Amino acid sequence: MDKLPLFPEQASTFAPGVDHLTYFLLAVAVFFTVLIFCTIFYLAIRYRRRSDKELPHAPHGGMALEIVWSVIPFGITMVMFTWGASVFFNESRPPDNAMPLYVVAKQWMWKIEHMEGQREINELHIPLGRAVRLTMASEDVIHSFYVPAFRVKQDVVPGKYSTIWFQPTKPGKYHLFCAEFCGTRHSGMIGWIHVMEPQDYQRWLSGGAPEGTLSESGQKLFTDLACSNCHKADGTGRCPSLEGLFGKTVQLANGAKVVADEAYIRESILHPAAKIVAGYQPVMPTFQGLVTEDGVLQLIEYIKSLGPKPVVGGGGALGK
Amino acid sequence: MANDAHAHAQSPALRVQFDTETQQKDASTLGMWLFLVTEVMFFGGMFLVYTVYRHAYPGIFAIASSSLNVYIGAANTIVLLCSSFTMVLAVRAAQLGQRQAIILFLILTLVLGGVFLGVKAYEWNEKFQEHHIPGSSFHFEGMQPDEQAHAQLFFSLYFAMTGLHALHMVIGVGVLLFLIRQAQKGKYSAEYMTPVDIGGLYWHFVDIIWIFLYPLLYLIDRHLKG
Amino acid sequence: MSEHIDSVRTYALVFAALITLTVVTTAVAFVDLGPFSVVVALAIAVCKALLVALFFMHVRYSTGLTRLVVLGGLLWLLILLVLTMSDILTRSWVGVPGR
Amino acid sequence: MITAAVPERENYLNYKYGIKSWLLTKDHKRIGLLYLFTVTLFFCLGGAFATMIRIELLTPQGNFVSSETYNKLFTMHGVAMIFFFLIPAIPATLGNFFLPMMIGARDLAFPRINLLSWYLLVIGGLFSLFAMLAGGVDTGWTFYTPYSTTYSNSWVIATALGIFISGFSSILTGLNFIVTVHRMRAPGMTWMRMPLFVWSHYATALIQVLGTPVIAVTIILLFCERVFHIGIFDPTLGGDPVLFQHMFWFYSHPAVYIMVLPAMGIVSELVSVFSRKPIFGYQFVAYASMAIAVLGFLVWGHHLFVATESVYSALVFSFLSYFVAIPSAIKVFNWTATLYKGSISFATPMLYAFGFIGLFTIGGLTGLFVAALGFDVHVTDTYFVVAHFHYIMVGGTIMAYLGGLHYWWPKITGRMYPEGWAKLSALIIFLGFNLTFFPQFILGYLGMPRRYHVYPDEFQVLHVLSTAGASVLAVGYLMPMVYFIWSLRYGKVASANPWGATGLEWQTPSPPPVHNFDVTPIVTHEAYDYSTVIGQEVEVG
Repeated sequence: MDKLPLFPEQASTFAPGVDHLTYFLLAVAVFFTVLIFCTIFYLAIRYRRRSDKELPHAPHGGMALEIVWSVIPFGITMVMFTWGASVFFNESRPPDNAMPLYVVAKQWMWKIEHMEGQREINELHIPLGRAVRLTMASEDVIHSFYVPAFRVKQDVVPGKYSTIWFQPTKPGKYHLFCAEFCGTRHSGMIGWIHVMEPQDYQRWLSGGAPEGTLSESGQKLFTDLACSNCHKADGTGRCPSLEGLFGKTVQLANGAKVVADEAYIRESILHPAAKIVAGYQPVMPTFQGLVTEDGVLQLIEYIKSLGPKPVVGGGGALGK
Repeated sequence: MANDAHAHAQSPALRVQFDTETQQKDASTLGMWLFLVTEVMFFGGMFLVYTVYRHAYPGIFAIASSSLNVYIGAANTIVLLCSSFTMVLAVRAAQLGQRQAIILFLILTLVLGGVFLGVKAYEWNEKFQEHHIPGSSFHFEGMQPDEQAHAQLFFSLYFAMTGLHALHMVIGVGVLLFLIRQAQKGKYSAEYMTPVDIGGLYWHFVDIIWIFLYPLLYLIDRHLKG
Repeated sequence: MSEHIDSVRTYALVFAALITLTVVTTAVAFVDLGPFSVVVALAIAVCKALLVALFFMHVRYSTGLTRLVVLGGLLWLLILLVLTMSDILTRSWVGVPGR
Repeated sequence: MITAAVPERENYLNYKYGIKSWLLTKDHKRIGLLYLFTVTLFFCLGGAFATMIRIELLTPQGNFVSSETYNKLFTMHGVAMIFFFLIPAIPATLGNFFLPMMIGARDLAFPRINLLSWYLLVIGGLFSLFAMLAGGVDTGWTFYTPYSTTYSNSWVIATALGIFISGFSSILTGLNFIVTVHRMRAPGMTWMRMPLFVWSHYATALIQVLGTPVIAVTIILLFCERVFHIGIFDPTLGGDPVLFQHMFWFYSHPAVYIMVLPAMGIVSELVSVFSRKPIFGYQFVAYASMAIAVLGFLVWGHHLFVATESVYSALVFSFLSYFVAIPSAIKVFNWTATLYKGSISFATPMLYAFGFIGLFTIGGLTGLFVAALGFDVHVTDTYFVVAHFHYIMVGGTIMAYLGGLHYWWPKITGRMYPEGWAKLSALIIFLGFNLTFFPQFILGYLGMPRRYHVYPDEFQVLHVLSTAGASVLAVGYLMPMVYFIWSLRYGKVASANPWGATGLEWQTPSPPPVHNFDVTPIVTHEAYDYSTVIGQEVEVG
């Protein structure tokens, strides 16, 4: 960490793409800045006022020139738009086999939970070369998960999930910042992303002694909150069975169809009346305030484990 | 130049910065229309919030809005339309310079405006008794706790929009009182009736806001409850 | 603008139309038109607003500038509604929460 | 050097004295001076906060002020500078003073409403000042919910009320300008003969009238949410915090055009007068102002690219954001083309105009950077964006504001400012500004987030450079305050038209009489026809 870095590290599959876009934007900016500055200097010196009486009769209009310097800049901006949009579109859709992780942002710390049960505060250990997808929730105000070295940022808005994904390409330790003002210790809500070789990552994974994977603690919570009284595995209870629910398309009472993703399950836990499954009565009470964001994530992990096992593929650089 | 001196001697109501009567009247009218555009954007923000949350929670908003008394709403709308009618007759009387008619119609408009506010106060009081005022005492029977919050959202928008509209009605009543007093002092004639005209524009605008508030708050998905 | 004065009859006719439209919109609201109930209610409201604006507020024979101001106001309200709803309605179309 | 006491001709300054003559004046010129005094006060206040922020950022650890205080400092810096300096500054001081004179009117259409708008700014200012003294507000000038409505325990309501009231001051000024331009132009002053200063203020007035009411209603909803917790922006009760951001930025992005359009109007005047040549492509520059005002309302979503806005909506807003950049580019190219074959004088106002064009070009081009989606995801909420909007606000608006003040000072006060000192301070401001904000572009791309009280060590060198620049900039801003006041007493007595300009405001004596024109002027020539003014003695720049 030398004393005066002038350019951030490139540590994710996005970084080169964003940096190429930056070089293009920089080139256009430098070109026009130099063009304007030199033109002004030249004209100002060349036509400086020599006597008070002189009255220049110069052309002060030209349709052709006006069209040139509005069409050409417009063309350049359209290139900027399409390039920027393509990089953005790439960043907004995680690959299907990305390793899921859960992040809970609360005033002034990042709580990160691995599938295998590891819990970390302000630290995130991830294997090299594996796409990682973070599903993030906030317990209080708006935060923003920002890793400059990966060129990614996504606000974490309370009341709904937000998703961010990246694939690290260089082992090392990278800054994690909160980029949306969130209160007194906003500048203290920082941490480190540790990108490790896959074997070091496995050793780190087995090293920690979690009290059970995420879905196991989810199952414990599922029974503690007496969800199993209604949601019976064989579907005989008053509520729909949750076997294999995750990822399935659910038919609602009002005829609409919705894919049962994390957001749907979270909403059904906190606002059950919002989407009633066809053929069932809105009897489920709300668990708003009875279960924390971590609890909801654990329940989702447990419900995921009820269904057919999602393809937990090995490593391999799938990214781009 | 000649026209400057001449203009000012013409009528006392002409402000110093204007040259002619029509210039002053056009300026005042344009000024009022621009003010009404700011009011459109002002209420527009409220309509946006209402649209967003009606889209987000259609079911609960339908049930909550059906609990409003639609007959009182309709009656109130008709009262406000009557006040608009009498207001336009007042403006017409001002154009013709009929001093007595101006005062009569302005008073009628004032009374109808008062009736509207009275009915609105009664409606709010009814809501108060039913515990539908947002805040700690809010309770909408037959709803889950999280639905209560969404119902409270509807009623907070209901009170915010009708409250803002009522506030503009109160301002309108103030304007009418001013116009009546000026008319009694014989300030308005066929040549100089701009204040009555722009007072009318303001009153009609407040009426148009209610014309949109009434269906949005009272009528949509009314058939659910029948 | 004061040279053109409408007759009381015109105002009375417009007034009557407004009252009937109010009664109609209230009655129609009780009939289940599904998604169209919103459209019908707003359409009637727009008609009433036009009647008030054109006749009562004399927009019918006012200067082009006044009409431009009225249209401008409505257009800006539309910009606010349409562009904000463009975000609200297309949320999670890409199937990813929060995108 | 005391100038000879020339026989006092009655003008708007000496026709009446006493506090009442100022506090109850209906003269647009006096109200312009009242605004000048008020906005300068708030500029000093905002500048003080900026100085403390820069001192704090000298060291990576937060050891100058606590983090609560730091959060209040950058919030109050934002509120004071934006709502009480940048938005009212040019339209309410120079605009109020010169718009009526430039179109040959005796005053604005509604003088009493003009005075009311000053009182609203002062009352709003007092509310915010009270909030600052009572303990400050720590939500950032953007007041994002749910922090501002549920979690902040600072003076949010008082500050929001202050901004709410000062918003109406802006609405009334805009309304006054539109009606004046439409209804009170002198005979012969067609739209295409109006000075570009008037065109840009007309476009600004449109934004003020159409945009400000939306933030007024947003503040009312914020007030209701914070006091009654009714869930409009509170996610636990079903509200949507992103909806607040939509309504906030619907006004706040066009607000940045309220701040920069008047500055463009000034630069159009300065470039034309000091090249002694009509502006290149008059109608293009005029319609560019209108295009900026209209397109400025379609682009606010680029502030929400990472705020869980939907992907397709982000695409639409990014696409539209590039449309609003084109008129600004047209203006810069037209100003530069005006210099061709001109007779260019390097008087201080022209130096400020050159400064504006240069820095606004950099500011505008970095705007194209942050409009590109992929790039913005990396740099939004970092110092890159801080540098971008300071290049346009400080490098653009304040440079042009100072240029306008110097250009019209002889007309306002009847005295000339000291040319030597003015050029020196212009140079100091230019250098200090670049040293302050260019390092922040690099900081931003490195990933230094905004509003950070503590930062990693590797960013310290760039922060030290930035603070050094800020102190140079502060010196640069103090100098005009000194020599402008000095010039009131000791400045050279100014003639009616020291620059050989063609505007109607220069056809009145300096300082102008109470009703501007003894006789309403008849306009016969085009906007910048210098053949009519040749032969008058001219200040050698």
